[in-house]
Amino acid sequence: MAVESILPKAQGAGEAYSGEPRVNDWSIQVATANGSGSQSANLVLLRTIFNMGVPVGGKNLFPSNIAGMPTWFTLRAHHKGFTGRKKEVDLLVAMNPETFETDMAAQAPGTVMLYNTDLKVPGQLRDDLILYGVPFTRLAGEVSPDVKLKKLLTNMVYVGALTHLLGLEMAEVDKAIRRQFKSKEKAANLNIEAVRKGLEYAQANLVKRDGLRIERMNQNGGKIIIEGNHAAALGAVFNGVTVVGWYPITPSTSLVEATMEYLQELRVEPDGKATYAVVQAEDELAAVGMVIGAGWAGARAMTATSGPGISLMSEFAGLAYYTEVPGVIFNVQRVGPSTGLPTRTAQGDLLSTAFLSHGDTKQVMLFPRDPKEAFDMAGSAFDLAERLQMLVFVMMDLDLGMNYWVSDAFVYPDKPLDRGKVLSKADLDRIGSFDRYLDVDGDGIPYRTLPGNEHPLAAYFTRGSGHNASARYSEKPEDYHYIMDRLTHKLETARDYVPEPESSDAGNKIAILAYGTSDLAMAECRDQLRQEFGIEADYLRVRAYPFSRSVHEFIARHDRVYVVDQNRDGQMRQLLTLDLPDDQHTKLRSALHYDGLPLDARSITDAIRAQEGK
Amino acid sequence: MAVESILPKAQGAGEAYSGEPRVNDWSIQVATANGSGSQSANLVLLRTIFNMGVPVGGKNLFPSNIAGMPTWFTLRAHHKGFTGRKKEVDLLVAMNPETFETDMAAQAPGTVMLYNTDLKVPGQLRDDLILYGVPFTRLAGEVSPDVKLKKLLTNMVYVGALTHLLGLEMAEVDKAIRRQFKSKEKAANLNIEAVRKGLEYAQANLVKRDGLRIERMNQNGGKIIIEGNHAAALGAVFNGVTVVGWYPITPSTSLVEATMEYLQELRVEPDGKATYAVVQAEDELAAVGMVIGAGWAGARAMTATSGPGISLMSEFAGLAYYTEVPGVIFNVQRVGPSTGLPTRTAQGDLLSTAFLSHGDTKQVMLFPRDPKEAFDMAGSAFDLAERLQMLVFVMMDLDLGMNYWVSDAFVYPDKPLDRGKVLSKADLDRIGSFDRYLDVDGDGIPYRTLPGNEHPLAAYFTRGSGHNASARYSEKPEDYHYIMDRLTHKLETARDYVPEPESSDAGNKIAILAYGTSDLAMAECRDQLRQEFGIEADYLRVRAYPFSRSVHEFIARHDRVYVVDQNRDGQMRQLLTLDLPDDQHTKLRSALHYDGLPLDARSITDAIRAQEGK
Amino acid sequence: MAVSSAPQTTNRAGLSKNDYKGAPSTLCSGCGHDAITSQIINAYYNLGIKPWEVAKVSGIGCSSKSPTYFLNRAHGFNGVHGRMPSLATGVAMANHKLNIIGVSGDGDSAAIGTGQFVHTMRRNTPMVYIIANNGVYGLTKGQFSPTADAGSKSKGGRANEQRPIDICAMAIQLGATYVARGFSGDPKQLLTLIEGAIAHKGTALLDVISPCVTFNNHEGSTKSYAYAKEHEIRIHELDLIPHFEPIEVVGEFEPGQRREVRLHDGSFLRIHKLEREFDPTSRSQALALCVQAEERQEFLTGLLYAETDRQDLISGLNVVDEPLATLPDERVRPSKAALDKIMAELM
Amino acid sequence: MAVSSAPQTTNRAGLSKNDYKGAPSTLCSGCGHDAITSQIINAYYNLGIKPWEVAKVSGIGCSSKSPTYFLNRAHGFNGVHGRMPSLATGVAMANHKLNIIGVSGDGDSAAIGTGQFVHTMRRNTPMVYIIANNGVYGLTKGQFSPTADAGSKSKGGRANEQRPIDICAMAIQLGATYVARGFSGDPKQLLTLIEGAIAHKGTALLDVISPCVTFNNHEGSTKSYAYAKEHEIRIHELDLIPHFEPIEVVGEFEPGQRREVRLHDGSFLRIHKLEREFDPTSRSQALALCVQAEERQEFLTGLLYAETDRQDLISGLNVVDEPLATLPDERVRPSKAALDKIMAELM
Ligand SMILES: Cc1ncc(C[n+]2csc(CCOP(=O)(O)OP(=O)(O)O)c2C)c(N)n1
Ligand SMILES: Cc1ncc(C[n+]2csc(CCOP(=O)(O)OP(=O)(O)O)c2C)c(N)n1
Ligand code: SF4
Ligand code: SF4
Ligand SMILES: [Mg+2]
Ligand SMILES: [Mg+2]
Repeated sequence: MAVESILPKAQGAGEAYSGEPRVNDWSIQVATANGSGSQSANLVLLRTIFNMGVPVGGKNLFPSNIAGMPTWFTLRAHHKGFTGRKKEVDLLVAMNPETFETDMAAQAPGTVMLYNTDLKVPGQLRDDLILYGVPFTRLAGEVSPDVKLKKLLTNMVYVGALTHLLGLEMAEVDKAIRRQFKSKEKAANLNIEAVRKGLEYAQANLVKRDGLRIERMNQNGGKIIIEGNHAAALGAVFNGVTVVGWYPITPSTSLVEATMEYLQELRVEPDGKATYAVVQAEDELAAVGMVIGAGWAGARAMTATSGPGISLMSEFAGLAYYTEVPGVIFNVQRVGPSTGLPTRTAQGDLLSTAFLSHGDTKQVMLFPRDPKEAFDMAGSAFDLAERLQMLVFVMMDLDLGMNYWVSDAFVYPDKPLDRGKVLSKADLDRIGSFDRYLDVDGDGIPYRTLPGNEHPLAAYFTRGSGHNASARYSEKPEDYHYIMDRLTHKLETARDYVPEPESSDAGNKIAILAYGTSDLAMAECRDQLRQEFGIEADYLRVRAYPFSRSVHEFIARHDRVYVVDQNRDGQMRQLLTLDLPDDQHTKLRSALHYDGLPLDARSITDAIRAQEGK
Repeated sequence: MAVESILPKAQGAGEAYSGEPRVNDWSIQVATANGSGSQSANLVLLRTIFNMGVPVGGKNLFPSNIAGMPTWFTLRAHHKGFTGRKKEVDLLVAMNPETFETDMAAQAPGTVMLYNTDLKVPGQLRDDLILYGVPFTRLAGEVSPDVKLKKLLTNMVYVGALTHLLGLEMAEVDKAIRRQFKSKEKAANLNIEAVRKGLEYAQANLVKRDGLRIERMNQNGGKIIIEGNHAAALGAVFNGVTVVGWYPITPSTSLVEATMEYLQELRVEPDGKATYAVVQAEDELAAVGMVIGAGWAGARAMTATSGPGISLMSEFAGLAYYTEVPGVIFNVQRVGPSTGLPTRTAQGDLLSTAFLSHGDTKQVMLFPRDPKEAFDMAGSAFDLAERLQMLVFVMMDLDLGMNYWVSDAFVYPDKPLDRGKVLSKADLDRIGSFDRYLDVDGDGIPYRTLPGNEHPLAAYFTRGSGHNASARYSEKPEDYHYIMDRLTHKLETARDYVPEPESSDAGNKIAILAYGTSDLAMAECRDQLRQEFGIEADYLRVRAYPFSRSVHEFIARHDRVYVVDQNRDGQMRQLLTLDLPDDQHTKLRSALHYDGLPLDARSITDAIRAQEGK
Repeated sequence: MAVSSAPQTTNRAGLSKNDYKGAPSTLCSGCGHDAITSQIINAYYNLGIKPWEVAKVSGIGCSSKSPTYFLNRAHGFNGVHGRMPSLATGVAMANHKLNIIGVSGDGDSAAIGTGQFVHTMRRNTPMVYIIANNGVYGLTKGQFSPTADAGSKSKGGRANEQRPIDICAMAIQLGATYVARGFSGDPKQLLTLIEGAIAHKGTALLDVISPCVTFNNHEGSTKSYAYAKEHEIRIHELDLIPHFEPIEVVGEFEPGQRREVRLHDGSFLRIHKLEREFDPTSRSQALALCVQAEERQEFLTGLLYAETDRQDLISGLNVVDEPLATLPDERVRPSKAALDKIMAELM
Repeated sequence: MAVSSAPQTTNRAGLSKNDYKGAPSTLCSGCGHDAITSQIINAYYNLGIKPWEVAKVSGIGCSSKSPTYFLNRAHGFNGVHGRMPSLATGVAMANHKLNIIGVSGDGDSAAIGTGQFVHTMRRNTPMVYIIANNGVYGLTKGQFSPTADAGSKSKGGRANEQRPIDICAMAIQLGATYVARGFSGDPKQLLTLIEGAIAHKGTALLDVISPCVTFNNHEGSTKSYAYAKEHEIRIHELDLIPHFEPIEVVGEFEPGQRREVRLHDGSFLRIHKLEREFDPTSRSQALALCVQAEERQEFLTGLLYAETDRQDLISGLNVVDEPLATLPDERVRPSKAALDKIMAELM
């Protein structure tokens, strides 16, 4: 039957469901077009489930395009907290005529499909799906005849239908909408009306023929909903960032834009003056140049970018390494190589960032897994950068940066900012000598002074060319060796300063090692391995490069370690291979996922069980 | 005794030498200031020894500066062909007052020192050296009173003194000078006169008190003297380069400048029109952009640069990888990180080049060891680039590029140029279909067409964003996988196309693995290990990355493989670690040298014997 | 060719309009860039240039997506952000028989691409260089670009504080040899300007004000459609007389009110003077006009500058007539004797 | 301060000339860059600026080495090729109390650094920006730079084919607020121009013709010492009256033959007009003068343009009075209550 011909009556018809209900364990996919305003409806859905205390996660899959192209929103609710992406869709909301057929075709038999009967789509509806048709467009039109408004409201109508089908609490939907539209009461009322339309239509016409249901839980106390980019922005603002140089690039743009908003809100003094300076640069080379110039002059400076920007920063990154200038670079990774898939997620820049720049350069990286950690690590990044006098790359990804995450609320950082080894005039008076690049403390980290320091010993000359411990130009082999070996030593010291890994080690032979957003799927993955294949695996989450010594120790305790990488080449595994003692290498296996979609547990479970011969 | 006070009489005084002569086994170091014109004298010296059939090598150690700073020229003659740099100086020619004291202080007792008694240098002469003083400046003044000319001729006077001391054939010196000054007969005569002055003075005043001597051999038949950069330039010109985009940077500048000269000489048609186009770009980003644009349009295009330029090319290098566009990039490596030591040599860009650009990018590299191979590999690079549709990086270094090398003469390349898989209109007529990124042949390498092809199927759209096998824009996971996995496959195929390693395998347990210019010191190093420590080591010279399968096989046959790297981090060892089966990793050891000077055998011998416990 | 003949179904190359089209646009509906695309299609069609003799090049941005939407039968290369000019230069060097058209944005060319833009103007690389100028970064959702006017408002209501870059003034200053400003809402003039650009040999720079209907089309923006429509001042009226069309005698203009600029392929642009006394072959007049326009905040369109006797980059390189890319081996590999001679000299 | 008082051993900061010196130069003897260095030393000394309140920044090139040779007591940063302006911008953002001086070359700023140069001019970043312009890449041994005049000969005798970039014209066009051209062989004027640049608030761009005696000082070069010496035309005579010196009454000029440009620190530049009627506060006059000079191949020196009322980048950012770099924790970390409030809103 062609969709065009479906009668309202037929849409909810059939036997009412009589099996076991599937409570708080399902995934929804909403197919729309981008620019159609479905984001609000999806957020209301997410917020409603969140407010009902059920663990939930939502992810946008959107095109690199401004308007009119297909977009999907996937939502996962799970009582055990497995809120990562799930490959299988339990409930499809089909709103986009362009992708209607392929969306429908992609589903497993028995999937629930809620669709818009007002769509003009040729072709047959599958009869092995559980179908619910609703005239979304018409219902939205009943709320407002305005064409533009109607388009937006159409999305709210499906929230109404879902409210009925899943058993969402209308009071929570109501609250979520009011929150979403904040001060705009009229808009909120219209949207609520649209939801009601959908709800009432569904109540009247749809016989519930599936088991998907929500039940209130109490899992979200003390939690917030936030995008990772906003979290990182808050982290920077609460940890003393003063200088931002940047150039827009998806998916990092919103990190800087949020930083600017928070700065304006939180960092303007009573006289209206700002404790920060932000400049939109002409490109990434200039952006990182500003960061390095500011870091050299003593400021906490940052930029945010993605792969192409990182590549462009390569020359400057080598300058910072060799001249030992601090700075923080948020790399919100997207799919490469080259422009790649700018609106898809990956962890593909580890190798190129670790070795960013020619000639024996090495860089420091942090790997936040969720908004809370993005907030915390933004702080650690500034501390580390100033402590180590290096650039610190915070390796976010699009999934973390641009999706809404349910996260633990952030804890106020009350440790003082670590401004590193900076000598004031008074210090110099006391010490009586200063050699910018000398290892005084035996940790490979020298002391520095800031421009403006009037002590006669303070001024030194910084150069990316060869220099000796006193910062004088030198091409002497022994001077070169001294600086280079001290830099190696500094990176060894860094192992003690970077965030320790998190692990759960029950003494199993097998372990999984993951980092960043992959973590979200790991509990579920380990659960699947245990439940379905009897494989008990320990777990370690790497949080920084260079690796803490405990990463080595963890691997040493295991026989086989599956390294989860969201890239083609197993880049974390490669970095581990280069870092571990040679006799540990045979332990490492790769479990890869690299198609641009957020990681799902099943992919990793499959990769591991196959290698375990199950 | 202060140098100022030395009397001519004292300079050659003492007992005549009566021990065994040291024939054709010594190193000379000439200390001058750059911009002082000593280069001609040094070349005459080199050429004279070469013409006497004795294996010889010369290396310049010069500052990153235009004039006035200390420069050293080291020359090594060795009957067994060990012409790499030697740490110990046998004969020092001290012409630079600025470094006189440190140069003198650095020598082992018993070293011969020929010095300019006209220098105004405070301090004492060492009495444990074999001293020969000659009033070089005064003697030069006798040839020409012109101040500027005198300065230049001073250098020729020491050639004269050395002619006496070493027993060079004056007829060969004469020939070498005439060749050096080509058409400028007057200049040649003046220089010959200066040499004679030095010779006669030495004959009259210097009693030979050392054993260093030259004896005619017959080792240089069929050999030439040339800088590696000129060799690579010739390779490009004889292998069909048509487009050059470049930006000057030491030590790559002379590669392009030589290319331009040879092109002008060899590639202008009778009507005066050129079969090439060279543009000096505004920076390295533009230079590589021109190469990629030209490669895309079907030309053999190249650029040459060094570390900082490579870093700047990073973004574009990823574009070429993902869009599969050919091009050749000569990376004449210098010491990094950052600006580093721009006039010193290193092999420090392997890791950053292999992983140049973000997001799972990989690049192809070739490692020429000497001018002959620079010539040959320039050709292979173009063939490979077009065959693989990739950038190919020819990893030269400053030592190879800017020093004069004695090299086998180049062999005319008579294989036709391999222009790769390009489909003409006729091909398309025949085949009837064209998918730009489809793996038709199962080797991972697709076919391409060139702009201008009028066949209706020919045109396609090239983009650095996601695309499918038909070159259409796509964000689909399966399309992304297809292209990325095919690219991996292509790199596997590349193993069969790249130059095979060279090895000498006598079934020993221990082996040395080196690449590029390190090769020059390896015969001597193996000789030292054998003679002095009884260590017999096989040898493999890697010539390309990705590695040929025979590299794996060679390593598999050995117990311990010492990887020689001219960088701090053992970058070749790291690349091997990432490529070899895990159980082979424990075999690899590093033997490192990274102080900016050309590799000497002793450093590696020491590194190996220490690790072998000897 | 604004002075065009009766409707026809094929052009002088025997091709139909369809042969000049591209894939359907995926830009926002109403985007100015699509209007430019249409005139590019018309221009190549009108001039009867074979699409496969064209190479399309672009950077990154909404504007840079355009080449997908025209001339399907031409090879296209959508490169990296801001680096279209170097790709175009490489293409020109490799195959100077190709007609090169580059499409870029104000962010692509006046921010990250400034260096390549500047040096391409200087070199006079033979190409049509179109900048679809909307004063914002469209693809990254509406940040000010360097061409945003001082005081122009963002969608969020913030005023731009920076002085704008005047792309045309820069191009003229730097040595571009055909510099014009168009408006995507003025298709007739735009078509003529593009036709002239194609007929010109050297860098033909077209700064086309092309409103971003999604992020920069609001009240307070000086790059909105409404603002541009209201403020556009054509400095003259233009016709292109293509080299293959007999010159018609037109008598309706006062003497002295008309002049012609002869282009390289034999076509010429006929300029009907309007209000201002202005000679587009004078570099200093053109620059003065730009300064004045900036001071008076005027939006001028038309041909600002044309210099038809300056050598372009490729002519200066004096290359052989055939494309370098596909010369046969024997023309790009010197003889064995040549190598032997060099070897002998080095022995 | 060309109109200077009797010789003195310390300046008003109580420092001697020695306190303004740097390490001995390692440039070729006679290099124009060293002559610029001397006048930089003199200027800071004369104005009595404390050297530790200065930050020196540069790119890569012979010219970019200069900061080592002056103001030893100032911190210096010799960055990467062409990127001095972004480092300088970062320094200005971090600590706006510093007096920033950037030294660059024509290759550094007009080739690889074009983008950063252009956008720094636009932003009016407060700094003195000196380009030691010799028409070649000195450090890489004499290739033409983009400022080499068309037709100027290389040491090897090859003529440059490219149109030159006029750094001053570009800077004026782009919005720099103090633009002057000097000549390293005209130390008196150069000193005044540098002093004026230091006193100016905003980007003060100085294009100083500075012959490369090793690679571009031959017959046929238009950047040789002899050529510049012979062809220099001072568009006016200049004096700087520093803010701390009482204005002397000078009566020797005809009325109308003199004008003053008041600078931000209260100093002013007194301009004695020479041949041309020219107002350096008019952007269009300044541009016209540049075009004319290019057409006539004139080498003009002097203050080409000054705009003293435009807001600089840092003023536009409205930052607190103290340097951002060293604000105490409590001023750069909002309160716990602020975070709690945000968390509550997100719950
Ligand atoms: C190196 C790099 N930096 C940033 C980006 C992100 N980016 C894509 S398009 C764009 C700006 C486009 O603006 P414009 O050229 O004006 O084009 P428009 O979209 O306005 O037509 C930016 C910053 C990128 N793709 N690459
Ligand atoms: C990225 C990069 N490319 C190229 C170089 C090589 N390089 C060093 S200085 C220089 C040009 C300097 O010219 P200019 O700025 O005019 O200074 P000058 O030496 O003439 O004073 C170049 C190309 C470099 N150091 N870094
Ligand atoms: S965002 Fe703006 S520039 Fe981009 S397609 Fe839409 S309207 Fe055009
Ligand atoms: S090479 Fe030229 S620019 Fe460089 S120091 Fe020497 S004279 Fe000066
Ligand atoms: Mg734009
Ligand atoms: Mg220069």
